[in-house]
Amino acid sequence: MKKIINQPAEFVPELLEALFKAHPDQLSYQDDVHSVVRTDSPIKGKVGLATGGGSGHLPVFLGYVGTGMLDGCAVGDVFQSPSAEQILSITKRIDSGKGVLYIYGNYGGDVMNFDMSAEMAEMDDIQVRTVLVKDDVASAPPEEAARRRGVAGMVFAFKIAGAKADQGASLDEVAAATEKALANIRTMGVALSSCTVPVVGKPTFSIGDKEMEIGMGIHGERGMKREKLQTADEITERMTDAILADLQPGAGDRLAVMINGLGATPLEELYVMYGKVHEILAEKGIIVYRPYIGEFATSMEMAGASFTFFKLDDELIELLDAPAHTPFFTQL
Amino acid sequence: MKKIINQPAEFVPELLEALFKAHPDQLSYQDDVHSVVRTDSPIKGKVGLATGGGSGHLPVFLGYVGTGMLDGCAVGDVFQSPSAEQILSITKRIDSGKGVLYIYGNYGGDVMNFDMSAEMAEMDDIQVRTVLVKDDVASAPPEEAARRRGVAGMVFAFKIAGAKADQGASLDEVAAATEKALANIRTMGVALSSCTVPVVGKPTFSIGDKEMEIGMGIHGERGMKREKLQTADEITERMTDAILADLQPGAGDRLAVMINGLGATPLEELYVMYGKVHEILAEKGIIVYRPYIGEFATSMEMAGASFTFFKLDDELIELLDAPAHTPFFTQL
Amino acid sequence: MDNSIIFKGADVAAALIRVGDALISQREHLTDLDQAMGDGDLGITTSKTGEALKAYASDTLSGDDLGKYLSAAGMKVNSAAPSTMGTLLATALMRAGKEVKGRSELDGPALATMLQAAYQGMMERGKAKLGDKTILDALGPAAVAFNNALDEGDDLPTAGDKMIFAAEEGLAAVTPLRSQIGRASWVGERTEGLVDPGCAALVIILQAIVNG
Amino acid sequence: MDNSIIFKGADVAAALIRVGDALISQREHLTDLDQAMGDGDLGITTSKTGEALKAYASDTLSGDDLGKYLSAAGMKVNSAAPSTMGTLLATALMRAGKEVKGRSELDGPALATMLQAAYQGMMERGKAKLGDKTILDALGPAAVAFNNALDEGDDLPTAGDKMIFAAEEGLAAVTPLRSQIGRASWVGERTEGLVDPGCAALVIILQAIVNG
Ligand SMILES: Nc1ncnc2c1ncn2[C@@H]1O[C@H](COP(=O)(O)OP(=O)(O)O)[C@@H](O)[C@H]1O
Ligand SMILES: Nc1ncnc2c1ncn2[C@@H]1O[C@H](COP(=O)(O)OP(=O)(O)O)[C@@H](O)[C@H]1O
Ligand SMILES: [Mg+2]
Ligand SMILES: [Mg+2]
Ligand SMILES: [Mg+2]
Ligand SMILES: [Mg+2]
Repeated sequence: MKKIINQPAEFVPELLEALFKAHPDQLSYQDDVHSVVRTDSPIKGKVGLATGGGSGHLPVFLGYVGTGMLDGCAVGDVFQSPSAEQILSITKRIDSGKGVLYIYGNYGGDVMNFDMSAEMAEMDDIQVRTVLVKDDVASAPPEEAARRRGVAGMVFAFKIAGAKADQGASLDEVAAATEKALANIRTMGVALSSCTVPVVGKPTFSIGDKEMEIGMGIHGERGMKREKLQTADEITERMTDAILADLQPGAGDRLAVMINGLGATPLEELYVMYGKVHEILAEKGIIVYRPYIGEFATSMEMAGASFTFFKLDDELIELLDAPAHTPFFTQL
Repeated sequence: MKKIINQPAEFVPELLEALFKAHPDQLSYQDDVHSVVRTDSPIKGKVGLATGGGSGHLPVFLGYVGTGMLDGCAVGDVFQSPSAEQILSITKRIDSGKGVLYIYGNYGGDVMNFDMSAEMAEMDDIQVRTVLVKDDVASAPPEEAARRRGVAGMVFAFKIAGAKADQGASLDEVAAATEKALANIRTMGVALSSCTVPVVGKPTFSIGDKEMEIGMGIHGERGMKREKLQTADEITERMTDAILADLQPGAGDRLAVMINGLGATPLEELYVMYGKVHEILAEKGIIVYRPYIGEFATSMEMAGASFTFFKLDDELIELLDAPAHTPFFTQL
Repeated sequence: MDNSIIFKGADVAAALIRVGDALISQREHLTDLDQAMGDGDLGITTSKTGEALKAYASDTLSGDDLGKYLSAAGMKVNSAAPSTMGTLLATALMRAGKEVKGRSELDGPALATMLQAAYQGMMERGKAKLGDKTILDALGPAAVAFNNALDEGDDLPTAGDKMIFAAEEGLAAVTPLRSQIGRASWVGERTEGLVDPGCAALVIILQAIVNG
Repeated sequence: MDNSIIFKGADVAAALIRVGDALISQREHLTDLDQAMGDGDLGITTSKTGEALKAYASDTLSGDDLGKYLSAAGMKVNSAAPSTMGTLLATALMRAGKEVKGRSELDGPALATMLQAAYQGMMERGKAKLGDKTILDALGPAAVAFNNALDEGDDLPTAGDKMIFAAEEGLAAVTPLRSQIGRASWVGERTEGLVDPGCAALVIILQAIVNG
C-alpha cells in the first residue's frame, strides 16, 4: 500500500505537530508532543481520564481527548506503546487532585508502561486506577476473556467514563461505571487487506485476492481463520452471531451498535453491513438504541470492519447520550 | 480492491435502506429510496436546498442532508446521475413555497437531469434555481473555469447555502451567497490507487506501485499527469501552489482549509499533509481560519487526498460558523 | 424493402429490442472505450438502457400512437440509466416520439424527421456543438445523410447504409481531436486519437436499427 | 578470561555496544519471526533498543557506580522503545543495575545475581510464567545455568557458553508449544512450532554479551 509520508521515522511527530496546529484551542502537549492533553486541563473537580497506545488507529486514541471524553493521551510510535515517562507526564498534567483513571487496550507493552507510570505517579501522591479494555471476542474464548485484546469498544468506554467524570463522580465511581460498560461491550473484526507500518515498509501480512481474515486484530494480529471472501450478508451474520453468543442480549434489550471501518473500507459498505445487523437484531427483538457507523478505530489503510455491540441500561444510556466534543468526535 | 458487498446491482438500494434504518429521525425518502429528504421537510419559511449525484462518495452527497445544510438529495447508482424523476420528487417534497436551490457538481449527466427536473418543477409552479459546483482547478485552466468539475468544495457550498437559508433569505439571496462562496473555493486532488465500481468489478484505472496521479477526479477521471510517487511534503507543496495560483489569496486573508481523504488514505497521513499546508500558508501570512481534516468527499476505496481552500470574508465566516448537524457531519 | 415500406408498432418494438440486444452485447467494449477517456461507466449505462428498452418493448403494447409509445420509452430509459449517455438517448426517444405524435405508422420521411429531432434534442439538452467530439458528431452527419439519401430517391436500405457510413465517418473525423465537453474534456490532450465512446455507441445503435 | 576476571566501566560499555550492534543487525530476522506470530514490530523495537544502547554507551561516562549506569541505560531504552520487548529489556537493565548499586567493578557472581534479578524483574513486570512461551523461557534457564556453572567452578567463558546453550535449549523447548500470553497468544494454535521471537532476541543478546 502506498503512503503519503515523508521520512517514516518522522511520521508520528509530524502528525502530532500538525494536530496541535490544527486544534490549538482544544489540544496541547505536556513536555513532549507525544503527551497530548486538553488545553484546559486539569479540570477542577473532575477525575482525570487518560488513555494511550500506538499510533495508526486514528481517531483512536488521541481523537477522543476533548469535552465529555478524555483529558489526555500518551501517543506511541505506529503500533508501539508510549513510554512510562510520556504517560506520567500527562498523568501529572490532568490530575486535579481527584485522581486519574487509565483506560486502554490490553496489550503487553501498554500494560507494562502504564503500570510503571502508575507506580511513579503514586510516588507523587497521584491516585491512579486502571481499567483495561478487552472487548475482542475473537482473541480468546469466554473462559479466558481476561486475555482478550482491546479494540474499538474502547470508544464506548471513553464515552461512558467521560460522562461519568463530568458528573463529578469519584475515581472509584468512574472506574466502576467504566467497568460496568466494558462488561457489556463486545467487538469482532474482519480484515480484507493488510496495513503497512511505515518504518517496516512491507505489509504486516499477505492475503489473497479472494480471501478474508475473520477475527483480525487492529495491528494485523492474525484472526481465527483465513477464509474465502464472503458476501456482506454472510460476513455480517458470522460476526453478529459470534458477538451475540458472547454478549447474550435478550429480546427487548437495547444496544448501541458500532460498525467501524478499519481504514480502506468505504462508508457505503459499512451501511450495507449495518442494514443486515439491524435486520438480524430486529428478528430477535433486540433494539438498536443508537448506531455509530463510520471510522472510529482504524488500522491505517487496512480494508475491513469491526462490529461493537454495547448492551445498555438506563444508567448507561444517560451516560452514552451525554454530549461530547473532540476534534474527531462530536455528539450532540 | 476487495469489497464487502452482496449483489453489485443491489449495492445502492441496500445502503439506502440501511441509512433509513439507522437515521429514521433525521432522514426519510419520498416515492423512492433514492430520493432522500429531511424527515421534517418542508421547513416553513425556508428555501429548500437540494443536491444529487452518483453514489460512492459518502459523505457526499446525501451525508449533508440535515439541520443547517441540505433538505434533500437525489441519489444515483455508483458514479451515476439520479434520474430527473427522482430529483423532481425531492423538489416537490422540500419546497415550502419559497423555491428550491439545486447545488451540485458540474457533470454532464447530472446537469441534464437536474435541468429536466427543473423544467418539470416549473410546470408545477415551483421556483428552481441552480448553482453548479466547479471547484477542481486540475480539470481546466482558469480561462475555461466554466468547464471544471465539482468535487469536495461542494461541502462548503452546502454549508454556506444551508446557513443562509436558515436565516430566512430568499431563493435569490441564497443562490447569491452560494455563488459568492463558490467563487472563493478551489480544490485539487491526488490519487495513489484506483477505485472499483461494484458492477464493473475491475479498477477504473491501473497505476504502478510507485506512481501517483496528480489532479485526479473523484470518479477516476484522469488527472493532469501520471508521476513518480513523491513525499508528503512535495505533494502538498504541488497541490497548495496550484490552488494558491488560482485562488490568489493575499497576506492576512483567512481560509477554511479542507484536507479530504479519498477513501483509503489514513487520517494520520491527512494530518501530515495539513502540517505542511499550514506551514506554507503561514509563510505567506495567510491564516487558517478553520481546518477540516477527514473524509468529506470520497471515491470509495481510492487512496489519495484533495485539498480545498475557501477564502472567507466576514459574511462567509458567519455562515461557515453556523452550527450544522446531519448523520455524517456535525459542527457546533 | 424499398422506399414505400411502412413500419408499424410491431416493427418499432422489434427495432427497440434489437437496439437493446446490441447495447447489452457491446457492454465490455463500450466500458473499455470509456475507461480510456472517461469514467468507464458507458457499458453499464448502455446495458441498462438496453435492458430497459427490451423490458419496455416486451411489456408494453405499442397501441395507436407510436409517438407516445416512443416518448414513454424515453422516460423509462431516463429512469433506468440517468447518466449522460442514457439521458441523451432518453431525450432522443422523447423528441423523436414528439415528431410522430398520434401516428400509428412510420414511413421513410417520418424516420428522417425523427432522426433530425433526436439530434436537435440532444444538442439542446447537452449544450454541446459539432466538433466537441461527442455523439453529436456521429448523429448529426447520419441524420443529414439519411435525409439526403431519401431526397435523392434512394430506397430505405440504401439510405440506412449511407446513414451508418456517415456516422462512422463522423466518428473517424473527430477521433484525432481533443474532447471539448463532458468528462472526457478534463482528460485534455490525452483524448487525441481515442475514439469517442458516445460516437461508438451511436454507430452500434444505428446498425441495430437498420439490420433488422 | 577465567573466573577471577573483573569487569570495569569500559567493559560494560563495550558490552552494551556489542548488544546494540547485534540487535540492529538482526532487525530483519526478528521482524520476520514477529510477523509470523505477532505484529511484526520486534525488529523495530530491538533496533531502537540497540541504537539507544549505543548512543548511551558512547555519550555517557560509566562513572563509579555501575548500578546507576545500568539503571539509567534502562530508562533510555524504555523511552526509545516502549513496546513489550523494549520495556522488558529496560526492566532487566534497571533491575540488574539495582543489584550492583554503588559498585564500580563486576565479577562472575555479580553477573549471576544480575541475571537472576533481570529474570525476576521481567517476570514481575510482564506477569508471565515459565511455559507461557516468552523470553522468560530462555532467560530463566540461562540464569540458572550460568549460576550453576560458576558454583561448580567453571571459568567465566565456560559459564557463558553454558548460559547461551541453556537459552537455546529453552527456546527449543517452547517452540512446539502454544503461546499463552501477549499478542502471540491470540494467534492460538497457529503458534505451535514457531520460534518465540522474544527467546530469539534473548539468545542474540547473550551471544553478544559473551562473545566480546
Ligand atoms: N454535453 C454533451 N452533449 C452530447 N454528448 C455528450 C455530452 N457530454 C458527453 N457526451 C457524450 O457522452 C459520452 C459519454 O457518456 P457517459 O459515459 O454516459 O458520460 P459520463 O460518464 O461522463 O456521464 C461521450 O463519449 C460523448 O459522446
Ligand atoms: N507478558 C510477557 N512477559 C514476558 N515476555 C513477554 C510477555 N509478552 C510477550 N513477551 C515476549 O515479547 C515478545 C514480543 O515482543 P514485542 O514484539 O515487543 O511484543 P508486542 O509487539 O506484542 O508488544 C514475545 O515473543 C515474548 O517473548
Ligand atoms: Mg459517468
Ligand atoms: Mg462515462
Ligand atoms: Mg507491538
Ligand atoms: Mg511485536
